[in-house]
Amino acid sequence: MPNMNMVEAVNSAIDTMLSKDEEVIMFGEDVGYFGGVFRTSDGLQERHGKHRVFDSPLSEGGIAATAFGMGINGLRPVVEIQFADYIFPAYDQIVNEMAKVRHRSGGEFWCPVTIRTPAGGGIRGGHHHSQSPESQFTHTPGLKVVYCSTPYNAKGLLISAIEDNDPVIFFEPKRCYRGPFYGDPHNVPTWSDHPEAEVPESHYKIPLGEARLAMEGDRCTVISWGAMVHVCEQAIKSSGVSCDLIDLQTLVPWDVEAVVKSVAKTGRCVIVHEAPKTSGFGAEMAASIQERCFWNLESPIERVTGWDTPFPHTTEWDYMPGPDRVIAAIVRTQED
Amino acid sequence: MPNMNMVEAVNSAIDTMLSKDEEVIMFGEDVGYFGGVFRTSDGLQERHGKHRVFDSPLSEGGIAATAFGMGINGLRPVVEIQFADYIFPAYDQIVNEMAKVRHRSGGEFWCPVTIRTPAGGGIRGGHHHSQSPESQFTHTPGLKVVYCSTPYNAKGLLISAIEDNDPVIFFEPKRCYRGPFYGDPHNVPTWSDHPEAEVPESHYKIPLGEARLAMEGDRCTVISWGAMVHVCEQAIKSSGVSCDLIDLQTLVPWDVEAVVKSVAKTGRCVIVHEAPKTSGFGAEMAASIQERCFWNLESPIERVTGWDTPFPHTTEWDYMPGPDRVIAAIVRTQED
Amino acid sequence: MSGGGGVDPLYVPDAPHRPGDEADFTEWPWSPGDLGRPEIDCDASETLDLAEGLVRVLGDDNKTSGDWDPKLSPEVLIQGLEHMMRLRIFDDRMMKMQRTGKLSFYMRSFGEEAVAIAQTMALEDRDWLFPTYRQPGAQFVRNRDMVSMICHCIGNEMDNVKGRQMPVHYTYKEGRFISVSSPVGTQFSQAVGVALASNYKGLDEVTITWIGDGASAEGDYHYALNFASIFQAPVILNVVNNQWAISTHKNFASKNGNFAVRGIPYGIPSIRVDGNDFLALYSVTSWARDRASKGFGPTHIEVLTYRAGAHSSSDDPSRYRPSDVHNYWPGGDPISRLSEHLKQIGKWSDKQHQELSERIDSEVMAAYKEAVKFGDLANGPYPSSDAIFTEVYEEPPWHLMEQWDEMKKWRES
Amino acid sequence: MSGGGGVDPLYVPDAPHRPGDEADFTEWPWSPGDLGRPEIDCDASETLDLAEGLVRVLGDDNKTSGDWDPKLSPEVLIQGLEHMMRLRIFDDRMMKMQRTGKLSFYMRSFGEEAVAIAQTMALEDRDWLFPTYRQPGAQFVRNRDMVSMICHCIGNEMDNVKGRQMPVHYTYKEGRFISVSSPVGTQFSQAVGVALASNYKGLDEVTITWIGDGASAEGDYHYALNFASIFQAPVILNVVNNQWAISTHKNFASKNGNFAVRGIPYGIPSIRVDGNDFLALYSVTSWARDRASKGFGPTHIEVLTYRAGAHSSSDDPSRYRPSDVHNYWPGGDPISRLSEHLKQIGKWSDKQHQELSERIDSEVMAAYKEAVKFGDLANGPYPSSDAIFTEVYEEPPWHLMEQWDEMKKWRES
Ligand SMILES: Cc1ncc(C[n+]2csc(CCOP(=O)(O)OP(=O)(O)O)c2C)c(N)n1
Ligand SMILES: Cc1ncc(C[n+]2csc(CCOP(=O)(O)OP(=O)(O)O)c2C)c(N)n1
Ligand SMILES: [Mg+2]
Ligand SMILES: [Mg+2]
Repeated sequence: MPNMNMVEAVNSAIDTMLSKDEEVIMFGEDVGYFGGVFRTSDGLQERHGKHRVFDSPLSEGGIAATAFGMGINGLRPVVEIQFADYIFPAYDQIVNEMAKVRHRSGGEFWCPVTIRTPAGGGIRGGHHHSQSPESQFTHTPGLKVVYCSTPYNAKGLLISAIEDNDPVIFFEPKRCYRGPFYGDPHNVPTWSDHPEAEVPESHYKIPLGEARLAMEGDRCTVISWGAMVHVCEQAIKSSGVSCDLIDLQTLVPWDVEAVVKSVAKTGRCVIVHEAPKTSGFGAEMAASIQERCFWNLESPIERVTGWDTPFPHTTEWDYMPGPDRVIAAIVRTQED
Repeated sequence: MPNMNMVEAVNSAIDTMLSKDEEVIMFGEDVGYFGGVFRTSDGLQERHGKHRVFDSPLSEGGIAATAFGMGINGLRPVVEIQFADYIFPAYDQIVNEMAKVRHRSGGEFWCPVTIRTPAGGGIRGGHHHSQSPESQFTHTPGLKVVYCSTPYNAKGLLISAIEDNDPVIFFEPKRCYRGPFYGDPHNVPTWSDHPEAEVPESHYKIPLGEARLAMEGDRCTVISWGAMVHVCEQAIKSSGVSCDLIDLQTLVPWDVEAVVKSVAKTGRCVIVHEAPKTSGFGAEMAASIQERCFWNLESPIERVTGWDTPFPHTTEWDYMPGPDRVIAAIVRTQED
Repeated sequence: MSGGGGVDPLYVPDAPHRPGDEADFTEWPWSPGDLGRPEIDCDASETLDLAEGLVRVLGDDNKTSGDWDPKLSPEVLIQGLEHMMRLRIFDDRMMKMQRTGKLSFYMRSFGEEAVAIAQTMALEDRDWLFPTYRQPGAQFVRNRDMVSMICHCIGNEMDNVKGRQMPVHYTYKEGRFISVSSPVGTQFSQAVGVALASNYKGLDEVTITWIGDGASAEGDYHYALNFASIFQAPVILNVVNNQWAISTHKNFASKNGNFAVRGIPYGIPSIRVDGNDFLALYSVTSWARDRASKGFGPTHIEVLTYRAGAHSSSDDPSRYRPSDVHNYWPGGDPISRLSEHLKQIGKWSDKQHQELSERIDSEVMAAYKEAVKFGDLANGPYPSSDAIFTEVYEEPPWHLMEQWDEMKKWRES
Repeated sequence: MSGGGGVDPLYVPDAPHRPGDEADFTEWPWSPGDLGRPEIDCDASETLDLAEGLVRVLGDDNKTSGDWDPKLSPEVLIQGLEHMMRLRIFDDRMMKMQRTGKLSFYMRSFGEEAVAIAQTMALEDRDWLFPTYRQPGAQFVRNRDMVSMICHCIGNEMDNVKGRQMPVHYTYKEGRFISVSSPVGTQFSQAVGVALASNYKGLDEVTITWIGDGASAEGDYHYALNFASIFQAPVILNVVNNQWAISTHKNFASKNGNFAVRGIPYGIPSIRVDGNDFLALYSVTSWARDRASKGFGPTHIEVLTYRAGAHSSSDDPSRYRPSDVHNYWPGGDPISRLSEHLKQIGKWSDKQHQELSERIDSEVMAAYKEAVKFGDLANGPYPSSDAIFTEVYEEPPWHLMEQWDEMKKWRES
């Protein structure tokens, strides 16, 4: 099986779907001739034609609206928002329109659009190239929300998203495009030799709504998504505490079975995400887990998250949650 | 002291501030000549002049952007978004711009804008005139988020919001404009004779960040905001359980002291809001409370919320949380 | 040119007339003469006179004239007249239902009946309609059953939207009439995507959409013109300038009062048409359809009309404009104008008009009676609240299933 | 007119030249002759020739001509030349710093140096500048100290943005240069608010703002033109059409390649100006300032120029356009053109140019050396990470205080 980094895996997923299904079409800023600022659509225009993979005007609202219209008229558009920070001009089209059209039309129209967007920090992007706005989409019924973490799940989840008949917001942790991120900015590994970078060339799916058990243990459940999954892996290894590591993969709908089963077993839980703490998706996870596993819990559910501030540029490593903070949280859950 | 309904109280707050401070200016769709579709600015243009209270083009994004520019250049704009459902075209200007300008400019520029908007259901508005999108603003550092519930706190909080030097999103529960809402659509009281409808004509403030203890008890803490505060009051009375009822008033920053003190006392907690459950602000409250009061909790924190679906039209009473659901949640917290 | 002479405190426009004033429409762009009908492959710049002027076919003498005369048969005209009369009578009935609490809210098309009806009649049945709440009349053209329309407005058991949206938020896929959404403007940019999908599939289908003068200030208006022109979408983009956005006059939407010309710098041929002139509307729309269908891309149309009634059943326009103002609109009334024309050419009479009116009235009444059998808002029955949970997603995920169960428990208690 | 002849699969434009092609600028709007300079209280419609044509003062013979000649003194021209040269030398130094890891990222103004410099020189010091990342040169005009600019780009201890934003996101309130934000377009509509606030306060202050050809597709562009025209804001709205938005050619931003004309239907006088002609830029901007200051409202300007360099230090334009393309730009280079003009009028020599260049070079070098004393990105020191928590709000609320304490604990561990 070929080894792919996450950029290649994303590219391969779109390529696979463009080949398989004529209804699939891709557009966004700089994705056509150039192949995307992160190269995720490199070569796709040449391979599939200018009418299937093309550049769009610099307008996220227009991109979302156009995708909406194509979606309700039988296509399956995959659009790119160049940075997740720039998805907000499209927010109305996403939360008021895409999310509700199936319901509002009594099922007459639906919108099988996939919105892909690179998210998260760690590339010195400052406050407008580092945000991780997933939770701002999880509150809107009608949307599915996915956050990949490895080349393997990037491709499998993206194919599922494209084939899904509901709108899916698909976050890609840009910090992990070229390698996993273990929290040390000075040690930058690539994906080569990583088992999760063995990616089939062909079509395969990872079902939306299913979590991935990335590590198994019995003293604590660590739940994360995106780049932080690797930070958690690192932290668990260093902590010496035996932990389940749940890579949530899909945030809406999230895998309640996997989570409840694990917390029922471990009685302890740490949730880790990059986005600010207040009303991050960790809040929903913690609230739900205490509802469902209250009598199993031996200690408070911990959240390790970005601060409730904009994302900084120079001092981003004081912002991004690192293994030390995760270790400390795991240890705290063991104390009581 | 005069008795005012919530429309009059909001009007009085803006009127007071227009009189007090020349830097205050108000605009929005239909707010000028006509006085607003809910009449909250009735008479204000005539009283203060067309250049201080005026209609704007039908463009929420443009309204927010214009307010931003006025705000950083020394004015204190109060703008109205006609329905909270229509705030999303302005979302980028609010979360990427207003929220971050003080920080991104090293304190050189700031944005003392107040965005008022009628929110919530109960007026047969269907899915685009009923949403309560407060939690979608609570995740963004730099914004303050307020939700009033009575004429008295509407005026006092609104004056604080206008005088605040940070951007404030100010939600008004439209269902309560003309009377409190106890959950029974067939019994529609007005504000007259209600103690919280005694509103001073003059200037007064309710500090942002402070909750209101609406009822006092010792067996359970019920936390709510907006229209649901009255539903909770009704529910508590009917439940026969002695409860603290905390009207949060400000969601960001929320009153941690009041909440922790109460839950530490009661050991039980129910959070009630109209917005959908997943990633509603109830999630943040539950997550934070279990972090801070874990050892006090005698039972899981309950959330009573709108469903994770769009807001319906004909069957809205099967959507809106009513006293029965709150009572059942209170009772459940007492069981264990 | 206003302004001048130093710094004034913030300039704010006003409406030309307010309650108590006399209505005044001097700025109405009286057609200076007949305007030419360009080739369908014309450049945007060749349409400047059409955008600055006003395409009319029906003159004040009720006669047709000029290149734009679509030369429709009397049968087609009578059909159009009938649809418009039906819409007006239907609207009046619905308002009565609203006033008696049988439905929650209503929005009439009063004074604007010609817009969607003439324009839809000028299209093919396979063309897509992406309307606002002010174009329900298109459904009559596409043969939608009135009973089902009324059931939607009530939100009863037979509502195909299942009580989820407010009245007038129709959807009718069979007639290619796409679901109306409350946030104004969103459909305008979406329609470009609909059109491009038809194009991508190689189908000869055109999409038509409408936006209000007020809503043209939303970003979606700009997105639509931009994307449509860049990708040459087969789309007809109409700005329905009915002078008002609730209480806000179009002076807050356009400094110079002309919406049509905005299309030209985008490279989109643009036309202003008398929105109360059935024939002109039909003709301009046919032209635009032909153009789109032959691969020449979008057309931008300003439909100049007047919102004769209130914005909605919640609105009281006498608070912000003279109450009789619409009687002074130089474009007159679309129904009278078409019927006068038909009389003029000897194909219609007061008696026929009266009879048709009565026939429609009893049809509407019958439909109304049929519809309320399935429930009205005051008395029910209502659609099952199970509809809250269905079709949020293709399949309800676990958390919706859980909440659905909980809802059922409460419903049954 | 493209298109035609039936349904093609989705039309997508392209750039006029790609790597390997020969550059081709035949569509450049050669000024057909001198264009008139209208009165400042003119109507938008009177500016159509200015919007469709191209205002130039400096001809290909390096001589000035026409009504738009601002007749600036040689001192002012030399001042402008110096600012432009400083910007180019500064940019080159910063790129070197970026390549050696001393700063994280950089964006040059290469080829566009005249834009912000000439335009800002044409304004009063009390006027507000609301730029994008492509107008840092305005700061030289407002006397900003280079050391503080470099410290910002490094994001070191002396960065007045405290390491919070990426390089080139300057803010300089003393010079009324408003904080640059990454989301493109947002400043354009905000600037209208800034201008209206000045107006409201009765101050004779004008606001100028810029947006890219690419970013003009955002909703903010439409909001800006609409609000500015409706409320007659004293604002100068510039679209800097440098032909590219990263790899996306302006053919994806405008069908007919003209941005200037878009202002006219909004009722805003609109002008296209040669963005590499210092004198024309100065002149057009003075005219617009005069107009705004006298209460006649906004002006819309297309600045026609070419992004000679890469989009940013992360970009490699040879992947999407011929590498030498900018040498073929008919507008030439703004610095050469002004210096050739000065030579032409006998006020400048190669020797002076050389000397000035060397002086600036050493000034920049000195500033650079001074700036890195406060830290560079590779080696620190960095601003305190306490700056993460300050100025999020006027006062940090309790939850920020708590997290700040926690952060400190980690920082010290
Ligand atoms: C995004 C959004 N903002 C505000 C509203 C509230 N609203 C409903 S209709 C309307 C006026 C629309 O005016 P116009 O676009 O001219 O259409 P008309 O009603 O005249 O047909 C407003 C402000 C809305 N529905 N959507
Ligand atoms: C809202 C938003 N979307 C996307 C981007 C990413 N981006 C940064 S610059 C740029 C191109 C801008 O092109 P243009 O407006 O022509 O300005 P120029 O760089 O040519 O000066 C893009 C797409 C962004 N910063 N903001
Ligand atoms: Mg209107
Ligand atoms: Mg550009």
